[in-house]
Parts: sequence; structure tokens; C-alpha cells
Amino acid sequence: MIALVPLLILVGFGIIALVLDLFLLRWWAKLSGYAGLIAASISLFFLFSKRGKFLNGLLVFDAKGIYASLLILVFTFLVFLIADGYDLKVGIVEGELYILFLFAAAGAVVMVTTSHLLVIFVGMEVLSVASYALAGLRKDELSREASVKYAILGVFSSVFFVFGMALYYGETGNLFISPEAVANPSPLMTAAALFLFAGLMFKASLVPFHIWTPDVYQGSPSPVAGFFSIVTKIAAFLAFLRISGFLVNPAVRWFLIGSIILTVIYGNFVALRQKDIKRLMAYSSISHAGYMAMALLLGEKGGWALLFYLSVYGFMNLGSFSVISSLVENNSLDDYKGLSKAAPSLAAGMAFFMISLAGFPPTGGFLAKFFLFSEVGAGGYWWLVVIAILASLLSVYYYLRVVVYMYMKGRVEKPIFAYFPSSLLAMFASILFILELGIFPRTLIYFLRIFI
Amino acid sequence: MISAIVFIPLFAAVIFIFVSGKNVKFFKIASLAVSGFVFLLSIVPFIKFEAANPLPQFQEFSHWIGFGLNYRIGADGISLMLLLLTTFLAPLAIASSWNYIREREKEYYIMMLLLETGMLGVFVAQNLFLFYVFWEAMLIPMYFIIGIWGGKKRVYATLKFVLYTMFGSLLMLVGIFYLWKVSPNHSLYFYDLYSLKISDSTQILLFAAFALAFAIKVPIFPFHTWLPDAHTEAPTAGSVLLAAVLLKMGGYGFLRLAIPVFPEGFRLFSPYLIVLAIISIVYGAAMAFVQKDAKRLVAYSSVSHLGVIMLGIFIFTFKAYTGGIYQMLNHGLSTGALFLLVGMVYERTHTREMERLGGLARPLPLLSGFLMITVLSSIGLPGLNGFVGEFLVFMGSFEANKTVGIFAALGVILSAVYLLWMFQKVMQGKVKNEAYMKLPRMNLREILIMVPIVILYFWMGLYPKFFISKFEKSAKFMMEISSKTEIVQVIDGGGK
Amino acid sequence: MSVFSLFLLSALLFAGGMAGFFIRRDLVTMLLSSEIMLAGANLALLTFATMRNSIEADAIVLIVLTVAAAEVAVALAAIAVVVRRKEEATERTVSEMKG
Amino acid sequence: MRELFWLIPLFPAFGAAFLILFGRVISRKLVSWLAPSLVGLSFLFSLLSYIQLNGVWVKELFSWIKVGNLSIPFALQFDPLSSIMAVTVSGVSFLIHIYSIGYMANDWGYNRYFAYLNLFTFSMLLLVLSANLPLMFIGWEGVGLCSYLLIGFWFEKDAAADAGKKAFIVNRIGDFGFLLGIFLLFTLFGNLSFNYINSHVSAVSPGIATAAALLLFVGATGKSAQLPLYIWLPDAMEGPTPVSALIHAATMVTAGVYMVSRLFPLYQHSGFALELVAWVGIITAIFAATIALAQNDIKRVLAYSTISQIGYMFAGVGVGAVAAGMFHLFTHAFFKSLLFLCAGAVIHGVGTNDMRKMGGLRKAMPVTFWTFLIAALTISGIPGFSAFFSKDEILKEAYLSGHKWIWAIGVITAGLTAFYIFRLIFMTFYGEYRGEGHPHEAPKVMLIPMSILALFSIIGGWFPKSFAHYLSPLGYIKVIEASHSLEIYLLGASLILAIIGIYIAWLVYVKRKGKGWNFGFVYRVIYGKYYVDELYNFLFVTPYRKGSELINRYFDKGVIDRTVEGSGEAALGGGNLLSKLQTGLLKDYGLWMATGIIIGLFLAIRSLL
Amino acid sequence: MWNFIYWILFVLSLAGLGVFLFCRREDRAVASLALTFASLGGIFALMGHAFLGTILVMLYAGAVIVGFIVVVWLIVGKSGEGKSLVTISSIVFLAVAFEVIVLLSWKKAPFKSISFSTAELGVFFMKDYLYLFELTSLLILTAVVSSLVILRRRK
Repeated sequence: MIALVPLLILVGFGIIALVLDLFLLRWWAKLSGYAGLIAASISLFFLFSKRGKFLNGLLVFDAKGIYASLLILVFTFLVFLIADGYDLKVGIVEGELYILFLFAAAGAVVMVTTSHLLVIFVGMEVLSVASYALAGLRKDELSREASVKYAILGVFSSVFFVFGMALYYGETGNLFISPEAVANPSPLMTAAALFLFAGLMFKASLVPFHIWTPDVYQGSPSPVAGFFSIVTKIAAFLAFLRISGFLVNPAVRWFLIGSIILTVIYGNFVALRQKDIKRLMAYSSISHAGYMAMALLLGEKGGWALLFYLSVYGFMNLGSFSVISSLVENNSLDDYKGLSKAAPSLAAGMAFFMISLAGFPPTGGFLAKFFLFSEVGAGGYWWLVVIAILASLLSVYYYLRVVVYMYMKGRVEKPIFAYFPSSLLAMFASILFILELGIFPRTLIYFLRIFI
Repeated sequence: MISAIVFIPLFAAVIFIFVSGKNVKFFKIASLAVSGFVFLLSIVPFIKFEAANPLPQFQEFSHWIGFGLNYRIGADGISLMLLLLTTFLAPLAIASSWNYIREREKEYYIMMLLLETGMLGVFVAQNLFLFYVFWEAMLIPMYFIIGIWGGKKRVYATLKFVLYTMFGSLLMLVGIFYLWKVSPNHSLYFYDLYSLKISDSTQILLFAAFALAFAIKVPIFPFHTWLPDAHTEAPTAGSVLLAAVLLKMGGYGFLRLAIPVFPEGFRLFSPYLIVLAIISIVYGAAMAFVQKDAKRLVAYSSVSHLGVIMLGIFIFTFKAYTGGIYQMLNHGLSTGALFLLVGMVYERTHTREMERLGGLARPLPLLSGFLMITVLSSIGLPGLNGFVGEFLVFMGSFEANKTVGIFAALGVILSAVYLLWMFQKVMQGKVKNEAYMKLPRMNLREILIMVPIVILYFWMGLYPKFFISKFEKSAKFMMEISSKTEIVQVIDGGGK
Repeated sequence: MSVFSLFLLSALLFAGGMAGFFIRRDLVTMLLSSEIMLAGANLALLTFATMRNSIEADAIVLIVLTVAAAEVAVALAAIAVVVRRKEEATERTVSEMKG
Repeated sequence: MRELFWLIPLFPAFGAAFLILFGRVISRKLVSWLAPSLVGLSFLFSLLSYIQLNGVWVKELFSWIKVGNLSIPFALQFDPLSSIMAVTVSGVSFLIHIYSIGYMANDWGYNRYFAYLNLFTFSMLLLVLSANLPLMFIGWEGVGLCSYLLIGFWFEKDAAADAGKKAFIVNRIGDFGFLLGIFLLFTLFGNLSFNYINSHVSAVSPGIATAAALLLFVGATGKSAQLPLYIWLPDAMEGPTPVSALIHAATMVTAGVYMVSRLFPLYQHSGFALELVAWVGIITAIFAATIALAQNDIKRVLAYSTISQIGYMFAGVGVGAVAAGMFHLFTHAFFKSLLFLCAGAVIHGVGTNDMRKMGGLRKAMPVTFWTFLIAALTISGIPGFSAFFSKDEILKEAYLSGHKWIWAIGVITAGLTAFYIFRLIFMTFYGEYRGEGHPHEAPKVMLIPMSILALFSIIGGWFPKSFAHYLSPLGYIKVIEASHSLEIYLLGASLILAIIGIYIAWLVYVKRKGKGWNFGFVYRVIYGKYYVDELYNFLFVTPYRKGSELINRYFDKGVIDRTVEGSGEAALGGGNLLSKLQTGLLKDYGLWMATGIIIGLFLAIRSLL
Repeated sequence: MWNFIYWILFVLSLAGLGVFLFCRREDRAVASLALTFASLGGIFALMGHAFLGTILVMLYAGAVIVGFIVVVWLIVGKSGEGKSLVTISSIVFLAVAFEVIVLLSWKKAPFKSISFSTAELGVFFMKDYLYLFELTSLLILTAVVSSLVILRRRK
């Protein structure tokens, strides 16, 4: 039961925040949100030794789960920092923003620490329900449209997951993901795998199910888009990792490979001509999802590279969103012109994030790609690695295009931006983490390779 | 010792960030002091380097990321010379941009120092991963230098430059993945890779990937279209370092990685590469002849000169090989100087169109003198440095295959044609517009930049043994490895 | 009451739901058709349960129903907000963002 | 002197370096003292070493290039052949230095001029004294460089700049052949020093030796302006006249002859190469002589006459008479530079090169006239003057060694030479003055070297026999004694033709004032220099330029660049196209997901079948 | 006889679906869904899952579909005419009434195949699926909060 502690802390502080918000003590609600996150992550450190299966198998508290939940909490904390100054500026007065973040994080933690399909489903639903609301927080026309689209497509995809569960249950009699059940290539099981994959690919935004990403990222407020881009992905990919046993079956494997190729190519190609920075980040997140999905092909063996990639990608993405939200909703690339003169530190930060997203060596982005692609290559998919590498060449273009707008294009009037102390802190923290992961990641890698 | 040389500019750059951008003077002097100090520091290994031992010396090792991706630095003869070329040219490039760069000096000098670290790193890295890290890390400062301080079409040029080079190096990255996985206990140390047994078919594929990356960087004939744009748009110091050092990395890459690690692949591709090298010589010269802009002309001239260097390396006779390496140093000096001088002309006349320039020898006699000597050195006038390198390369290639030698030597005539044509267009004839008569003379700073280079022309031309003896043994050793003969202890016998 | 007919019904419901998603233009129908698909899935689950005679299926269906209900509620709220502002709730109203 | 002979080239080297570095700083007076004295010193040294010479002196200063089995020492060699050259070169150069003090007195580039002149003397001496081919190549190209600098000295004149560039490039083409020759020789012998090659020449098959010899000969034609690559010399007249005198008469152009005679055993061994040298020489001689007939620019005439005289030297060496060739070279150095100096004096006085604007200068410039006449008599082979002995020596050797045709052409050319040289005299010094202004005599500082040269061009020819004996230690010099009567007969033939030539020139230009000659088609062709320049341009220069322009615009930008940019644009276009898929309509989004599922199911079913 | 009832339910649900898909009028289409859900509830009951059947009928046919009808009226109300109220309510009433009858009599159906009672289901929830039970409560809490947040009007 101890393993439930982090979840309980999270939900507990969420409810305290809810109550505080009731009495319009908005600042306090936020504070309890911060406290909840910190307490939960500290508890995770202590509970690391008590790994195992609890609550008759529904809660799998293993190294992967713990590390992923830690990532989720850390990134939610970063999202809090980013949202801190941003919300007042944009007029989100209510404290619910933080409460919803907490509940969403709780849902993600649930999804990550289990290998029972129904628990994954419920965790996913908690996460998505909170996300539909988060997407609509900005209260303007685009934001409404984003939340409606996300909601309807979300419901549609969850139905697939349910149908997948039904078939899985039909074949095995219970909803525990057991390696031998997953491996047998009966038609029912392949169909079950497909439907389950459909649900998860929607969340991870892999190509056939990615269509919600661009509109929702553009519509929702920047910190929320940041949250979507990383926390949802962590949850989805961990669940994927759990059921990656399905990939033994050739039909399912080719379905995923096909989707990966389409994702990598589609994501990078469309991003080339994007005018809006958030849509660009959406397509970039789609293409990165494609790279990460490649690690799934290796099953359990690719887990450590996937987790390392997720951690680096998280910092890169949230870093860029911290800068995007400092520009408070004027998101077209033309607003970025001449930023390097007006706000040198912001521009330098953004340039750094873009360079590390593109995968230039000294940064963590390169190392992540290095490990991931070499693992996938070693797994025998050299041709896939070549396709991904060439697609990532396209990504260099649109990432550097952002830098071009900031540094190499002058502009008459000054760009509109605001210096939020907390989002600056988030930015510097992410830069430090990316550099740390890029240059001295030895301890983390040893941890990942041993435990996962 | 060598890590200090490589990383001092980086530390200086980091310190610069925290200095306010207002006092421009500080940045100019400080960056020159740093790169000057690095040059002095790099003379120490040059002296302490004992030529007889071909293996990399001054080795430094640390585990860094572990799993074979460890930090290993060392310099054998060849990398030492290229290291010196970089440390020698960097201060000159920085000094030449003192009044060329008018805005955002602080970022400019930071980028220059980062570029210097990137370049130095490539030449001394002994681990393939470290090599690749420096190889790509060096692209970013270059991207900014061309992008921010370049000419009108700078954005197009810089994106084209980065993407073109990235295309090649990404394919190489896939090769590195394969090597990382295949090599025993994941070691990427060069000398472990040399003794790696790879099946022929994969060797050919891998060689193609590596060769493409380096061929784009060199650039060899079909992959050269990024060079003229990058040069015309880059600021003077940028194009000096781009031409003098960045292009050598391609050659160095072939020499150090592509050929020794995949000898089978090289054996298959070498006839095509030789043909491409010759085409680059002739083609580069022909294109240079018809360029309107002086910098484009010099850019195409470096395509032609690098054709000679690559021919030296591909033809794989000892003389041509050593000549090719020596020519790398000469080309670095002469093309670097050419760019410096064209930059100085541009600073004064604000145009590089050769039609509008003319008769500058009258108002700028000293500058035309320096340009004359530089043109002669790059033509390969005997007695100056260019000749020694070209002579060795052509002799080596003539020995290996007569027709190759003849076509390659053709470059001697063509290079004279376009360079003298350029000299005449810029310096001789009547002054086109009266304002040019009163152009400011060469100030002391500019003279002090050019004098060391000219001294080196004569020194390397008349007494090349001083330099060649340093890297001769390493070159022979490299050749022995590349032809996969067992690494017999290096005896001081005559070369092939 | 053959098992086959039950599977047939669930398949029909699932397909009908999916079709409903594309035929009608307005948002509410889309939501409803998801509901139908969900009902079909539940039916399939229950038929499996009868074959296997285990208690777990009921619990699963129960939870799935509650979850779906909650989700539909939020989706309906989102649609209501759109309706409040835009009078009508067809997909045309929510096609602002594209490309 | 044995130890100090290597200082000969270093004096002018030091002079050149000093003048280049401090040219702008030091006064004209100091320069006009320093430069000639240094060259004088090296003349003195070469004279002393010439006198004390016994056998072959070789001095290795340091090892220049040492890579693998190639080792080229920086070694100088002083033996009879190079001693003659050293003496002539330094002597003539010394005199011309003095002459230039007067000629270049009021030129703003005074210091720069003397720096280049010293540099030239250094390179020529290095060329002459070098002990191996690559070292000679340094001098070879150094000389080419200095001719480029000096021809294009008045660089503000576009014609001069073009001429300089043309000279350098044509020389470069020659050097291309020379370089290939060096490579071939190295592959054959493994060592490039002259003594080694000459002694081991038999070890190689005649065919390969011919190839190597011919390649080297290509270099020689480039440098000594023989038939295929002579086009740069006439244009080289754009430079100051003393330059033409020194470089394009006495020293540089003879480098080719020296090189052939230095490697004579190689040529001898290959046989065919020697024949070719002879024939190229003699054909160039007559070819250039015909062009000289119709030139109106005084310096152009002398330029073509130089080409034809060098043609003689090559013919001489070609028929095996190295001594005769070298002897003609020795005498030619003096009288041809004298001709140029006089022409210089005339131009200095009149201010134009065009002979049609001169005439009747006999009275105005008596000393110039007399020295000019002496030189003219020498060149047309009038007995008693030096050229008579050297030229006829060559013709005799040609006749005796069985090259009847060469002898015949030689004799005809002698006649032509006499005609055009006296045409020049009559047009400039006789009749009345046709130009404006009043011509004045050259200053004394110019006249002294001219008279000295005149003296030399007379006494120079008096000791032909000892010349051959002096060269004999080289081993490959054969001295043929002809029957007395045959000799008289040969001498007579060329003498008669020379006199006829002079008479015709007198007839046309003095009696009928130069108008009577029918300016037919032949004249126009000759005047147009056989349109060789235009031919070369048409064959090589314009296609190269046009071709490169086409390639640059259509292939380089068109094909390669296009493919690169094209792929970029294609990617961007693809991006636009694909972004259309994101229609914004929920229905389509649903469609995406549905197709995803359907494809999945299809895969599942297919895997079952 | 029970087979006969089963086939009626079968046909009824498909009919409801058909009307929903092809009827022009919004509200009538949504109402017909009530019919489908009700008949599905009946089928569940026949299969033996009476508890689930009742939930489906009450929860879905009653609450959810009626909620939808309200929203549809919200949209249509502004422009539609009133009389469709009668038809809709009559369809819903009929469906619900029929289901109640079936539910009352499911005990006698011959195909009872599962052998556990609802009580056991409750116990199962508290024992095996406790974790899931809590999670669904978390989900409902989040759903409530988020729908409130969405519906809140900007002050």
C-alpha cells in the first residue's frame, strides 16, 4: 500500500487546492499545488527501495514506473513555473489551472505505474478529461475550438481502447498484460493489439492518430501546450512500453513501422512551412514522437533509450514553451523578428533550445538521438534509422528558421514580450539540465541501463 | 596540455557572456589576447613533438560518458600541423575583423572563440564520437557568423551551408552508430577502429557514407555549390577561417577516418574519387575565371586547390600523400591571406565587383604588393610554399598514373590564368572612380596581419624540411594502416 | 440468443457508430455515435463474459460506463460552450485552425 | 674563387630583397648606386671564377625538399657552360643597369624598377648556375615572374598589363611541359641532377628519352619564344626598352638554348628530339624574319629579329654544334641588346615607337646612329663583326652534318635579316624627319654602355675556335674541321645574300622613299603577323572563356545548384501539400483515425491468410 | 417465447440506430437512441447481467439521452417547431416501459449462463478492483471540476 503514497499526496494536495480556491485564496491554492508536487517527488525517492506489485497486481511500482512518475512530476513543476506569470497576463484568473494540472499529473502517474489495461484506461481518461478543460482555459474562440476538438476526438479514441480491451479480455480472460498472452499471434489478439495501439497512438500523437495535435497546441494556452507535449507523451509511451510485447506479431509490427515512417516524414515535412510557433512545436512533437516510437520496436531492451530521450525532450520542449509563453500569445514567427535585440536572454535561450531540438552535438538532444538511433539500429532496423536521420535533417531547417527570425531578421517596432521571473527560472533550469544531460550524463545512463 | 589549447577559447567565450556588451574595445583586445595566447601555447607541443614516433602524442583520456564514448585527445604529426594552422590563423582573423564588424561585437567575438574551440577539437580528437561532437558543434558558431554579420543573401547562404554539411554528416552519424555497436567493447578509439574487421559490402556502404560527409566538406566537385554562397556572404574573418580551416577538415576526415577504417571501400572508390579530384581542379579553375565577384573567385579557387590536396591523398603514393598534407597548410595560408586582402579592399571600397574595382595599385601600393605575393604563392611559384606542395602532389600522381599527372598539372596553367586575371582587374589598369585615389593606406594592424603570413610563405617555400619532417612519419604510418598491412614497427626506410 | 447474433449486433453497433461519425456534420451526433460504438464494445465484452462465466467482465463494463459517462459530460460541456457563443454547433463552426 | 662562386646569384638577391623591403624609404641616388654595383660585383665574381675555372665546381648549400626517395638539394654548379652564361648575363645586366639610370630617370616607379631588375638578374643567375632541374625550375619561373612584373611595369597602361599577363601565362604553359618533363625524368632516373642524368642517359630507351626531351623542349619554346609559344614576345615590347634589351634579347630568351645544351646528351640519345629542335629552330627563324619585314614599330621589328636569331641558336644546337649555338648566343647577347638600347635611345629622343614618324635622325643622334649601324652590320653577318663568325659557324655545322635543307633556309633567313635591319636603319636615320618636335641625343649615361656593347659586338667574334675548346671538357662538344675551300664557299653564299638584302632595302627605302613597294596581299598577311594571335584566341582563349561562362551559368548554377535548391523547394512544396491534409474539419480528423484502423485490420487479416 | 423477445430487442436496437443515422430532424434522431439503449439493456438482462441491464436502461436511456435531447433543443430550439415533443416523449416512454417489463421477468429466461449475483459483484469491487474503484472516483471528481471550469463564464 505504501506505493500509493505519491498518488495520494498528489490528489490530496489537489483537493486542498480545490478547497482553498473555493475561498478564492488563489495564491494559496497555487502554493499547495507546488507543495504537492515537491512532496510527491520526494516521496518517490524514499519509496524507490520498496518496489513490487501491489493492490493485487493493479499497481506495478517498478523502476520504469517510478522514473516516469518522477519525470512527470518534475515536468509538471516546470509547467507550473511557466504558467505562474503567464496566467494573469492572459486573464486566467481562477486557480483551477493548477488543480487541473495536479489531477492530470495524477492520471498520468496512474497510467505509468500499472500493467493492467483498465487502470491504464482510467488513468488515461483522468488525464484527458483534465486536458479537455485545460485546453479551453484561455476563454477565447480558438481555445474553445481546441477543447471541443480534443474532447470529441478523445472520446472517439477512448472507444477504440475500450474495444481493444474487450477483445483482449475475450482472448485471455483478464486484463493483466502478461508477456505470454501478448505474444500469441491469434487473430483476436492482433485485432486487440491494433485497437489498443490506436488508443495509445492517439495520445502519443503518432501519424494516423495525430490530427488533434496541431489545432489543440495552437488553441490551448502555451503552458498547457507544453504540458500536453511532454506529460501526455510520457504516459502514452510508458503504456506503450508495457504492451510492446505485441510487436512480436508481424502484422502489428508492420503497422507500427508504417506509422513511424509516416509520422517522421509527415511531422518534419509539414513543419517546414509553419507560420505559427505553436503549430511548429506541435509538428515537432509529432516527429519526435515518431523517433521515440522507434525505440518501442526493440521491446523492453529499448526502454532505457526511450526514457533518456523523454527526459531530454521534456526539458527541451518545456524550455522552448517557457520562452513562447513569455511572448504571451503573439505566436506568429513574425512576432519573433528582432527578438535577439529586444530580449537577448530570451532569444539566446530559445536559440539554445532550437539547436538542441535539432540535435546539435554539445546539447542533450544529440546524445538522446545518438543512443536512441544506435539502439534501434543495433536492433536491425538500419534502414529505418536512415529514414529518421534524413527526416531529422528537415527538422534542422525549421528549427534554425526560428533562429533566423530571431537573429537575422530586423524589425521596425519592438517585439511584445514580458519577463516572468518564474518562467525565466524554468528556462535557465532547462538549459542547465539539457547541458548536464548532454555533457555529463554518466550517472543517469548507468541508472537507466541497470534498472530498466 | 592539448585540452588546455582546445578549451581556453571556450572558457574565454563563457566569461565574455557575463561582460556587458558596451565596451567594445575590451572584446576586441581580449579575444585577440586569448587566441594569441593559445597560439603561443600551441608552439610548445610543436617543439616537444618528437618526429620519429608516428603515434599520437600528448594523449589525454577520461571516461566522459562511458560505454566507449570517452574523451580521448592526442596529436600526431598531421593533426599537430593542422592544429598550428588553426591557432596561427585565428588571431589574424580576429584582428582583421576589428573595424570590419560594426554591430553586436560581443556576440561576434564569442562566436569566433567558440568556432576556434570547435575547429581545434576536430583536429585533436582521437575518439570518433568526440570527433563528431566537435565536427558538428563547430557548425553552430559558423552558422551565426555567416547568418548575422554576413552580406545581403546571408540567410540563404547560411541555411544552405548548414543543411548541406548536415546532410553529409548525418549519414556519417549512421555509420558511427554502426561502428559503435560493432566495435569490440564499444570502443571508438581511432586505433581500435583501424584494426576492426568489417565485411567488404558493409565497408563499401560505410565508406560511401563517410566519404560523402567529407566530400561535401572538402568540397569535391559535385558537392561544391555551397562554398561560393557561403564565402560571398560570410564576413572576412568568417570566410578566412571557413576556407583556411573548415575545408581542411574534409581532407583530414578522409585521411584519418574514411581511408584507414574502410580500406576495401577506398580501394573500390578511389578511381572515381581521383577523377572527381581532377575535375575539381580543372572545373574550379574554369569557374573561377568567369566570376564577377572577387570573393566568389577566391572561393572557386579554393575548390581547385582542394582538388589538388584531395588528389594527393587519393592517389596514395607517399610523395603525393605528404604533398597533399603540406598543401593543406599552404592553401590555408594563401587562401586565408587572399580573403584577408579582399576583405581589406572591401572595407575601403565597399564593393567586390571586379568591374568596379581597378588600378588600386596606385593608391594602395603595399596592399597590391601583398596581394601579388599571395597570388604567386597560390599559383605555386617555385621558391614559395605553394610550389613545394603542388610539386610533390603532381610528381606523386604522375608516378602513379601518367594521364592523371598530366591533367592534374594542367591546373598549374589554369590557376595562373584566373589569379593573374583577378590581380589585373583589381590592381592594374586605370582607377575607375576618382574616390579610390584617396583610399586610406594599409594601417599598422593590417600590415602586422600580413607580415607573418608572407614570412611563412618564404620559410615554407625555401626550407620545407622543417615542417615536413614533423609529420612525415605520421603520414607514412597512416598510409601503412590504410593499406591494411599489419602495423609493422615504423622503420626509418624510404617511403613507397 | 446465439452468441453469434450477439457478436453480430455488437459489430453492427460499432460500425453504425463509426458511420454516424461521418454522416452527420454536427458535433452532438459525433459524440453520440461514439456512445453507440462504446455500447457495442460493452456488448462484445459481455458476450465474452458469458462464454467465460467470470465476474470480472461486469465490473469492467460498469467502470467503462461510468468513465464514458464522465467523459461525455465534459465533452458536452465543451460543446455547450461553443453553442452558447456560436448559436450552432456544426463542424464548420470549429474549423478555424487548419494547415 | 672555388668556395665563393655561389655568392654570384646572392648579390642581386640581396639587392632585390633590400629594395623591395625599403624601396619606398631610400632615395633615388642611393638606389642608382646600389643596384648596378651589386650586379657589377656578381659580374666581377663570375669573371674571376671564369678565369680560375678548372673542371666542374659543385656547392650544395642545403637540402631543399627531402620526401621519401625524392631529395632535391639546393646546389649550385659552375662549369664551362654555366660560366659563359654567368658572365654574359651579369655583364649585360650590369651595362643595362647603368643605361636604365638614364632611361628611367623621371619615372615614379624608379626604386620598384631596379628591385625587379635585380630580382631578374638573381633568378637568371640561379637558373644558369643550378645543379639540378627543380632548382633550375625556380630560376625558370622566377625569370618568367620578373618578365611579367617588368613588362607590366607601367601597369596603368592596360596594354602593358595584358602583355605582362599574356607573357606569364604563355610561359606557364611552357613550364607545364617542363614540369611534366621533370616528373618523367625523375621516374626514369630517380635523381634530377644534370651530371647524374647526363652520365646515366644511356640506361634509358631512346623512345622515353625523346618524350622527356620533347616535354622539356616545350618549356624551352615557351621561355625562348619559339614557334608555337612565341606570341608573347612581340607584345612584351610594352615594357621599358632596357627591360626588352636585357630580358627579351640577351638573357631570358636564351634560357631555352642553355637548357637544351645543358641536357644535350639526353637530346643526343633520343636522336629524333634533336632533329625536331633543329627544325623548329630554323622554321621559327625564317617565319619570324618574314614577319619582321613588314613591321612599323621599331621594337616589334627587333623582337621578331630576336625570335629568328634564337631560332638560329636552336638550329645550331639541333644539328649537334653546341659550341656554335652557344657562341652565337654569346655574341647575340651583345649586339641584340645594343640594338634595343639604341632603339631605346631613339624612342627616348623621338617619343614614339612608330618608324613612320621618324627619319633623318643621323644628324640629330650621331652616336646612336653609329652604334646602331655597327650592330646592324654585325647582325646581318658582315665579316669582321662577331655575328658573322657565330652565324656562319652554325650554317657550316648544319651543312657539314648533312642538314642541307636547314643550311638553305638559314642562308635565306640571313638575307631577310639583312633586309629588315637595314630597312629599319634607312626608315629611322635617313630621309627627312617626319615626326613633330625636335629629337635630341641620349644622355651620356646611356651612350657609354651602348658604345661598350658596340665594342664587344665587334671583338666578341674573334676567337671562335677557343670557344669550342673552352667548352670541350663537357665531353659532348665535337669540333669539326671543314676543308678550307668548302668553308669559303659557305661563307660566300650567306655574305652575298646579306649584301643583296641590304641593297634591296636601300633601293626601296632610300631611293623610292618607301612608297614604291606594292602593298599586295602578301604584305597585309605579313603585317598581320599571319593572324596567329587571332588564331590562338579563336582556338583557345575565347572557347575557354565562353565555355566556362556557359558552364557557370547553365551547369554550375543550372544543374548542380538547381538540384540542391530544387530538393529544398520540393521539400517545402511537399510541406505545403501535406499541411493541406489538416483541414480543420472534425469529420476529416475522424476519417484519419478510421483509415488508420482499417489499414491495421487489413494488415491483421492479410497476416492470417 | 424468450427467443422471440430477444429478437424483438435485437430488431428494435437496430431500428433505433437506423433512425438515428438517417433522420433529418436532430431531436428525433437523438430520441431514437433511447430506444437502442433500452433494448440493449434488455438484452443484457436476458444474458443474465440484470444489474448492468438496469443501469444501462436507467442511466443511459434515461439520463444521458435526455441530457442530449436538452442540448439538441438548445441548438434546435431557437429555430425548430414545438410539436416534435409529443413524438419524442412517446418513443422514449414506450421504450422504457417495454424494458421494465423485460427486466422484471428476466429471472425466468432460459439462457441464464452466469452464476453470480449482484452482491458478489459488489464484494468483488471492494476486494479485487478497489484501486480502480478509487480511481473512478478521482475521475468523476476531475470531470466535475473540468466541466465547471469549461462552463464558467469569463467575469
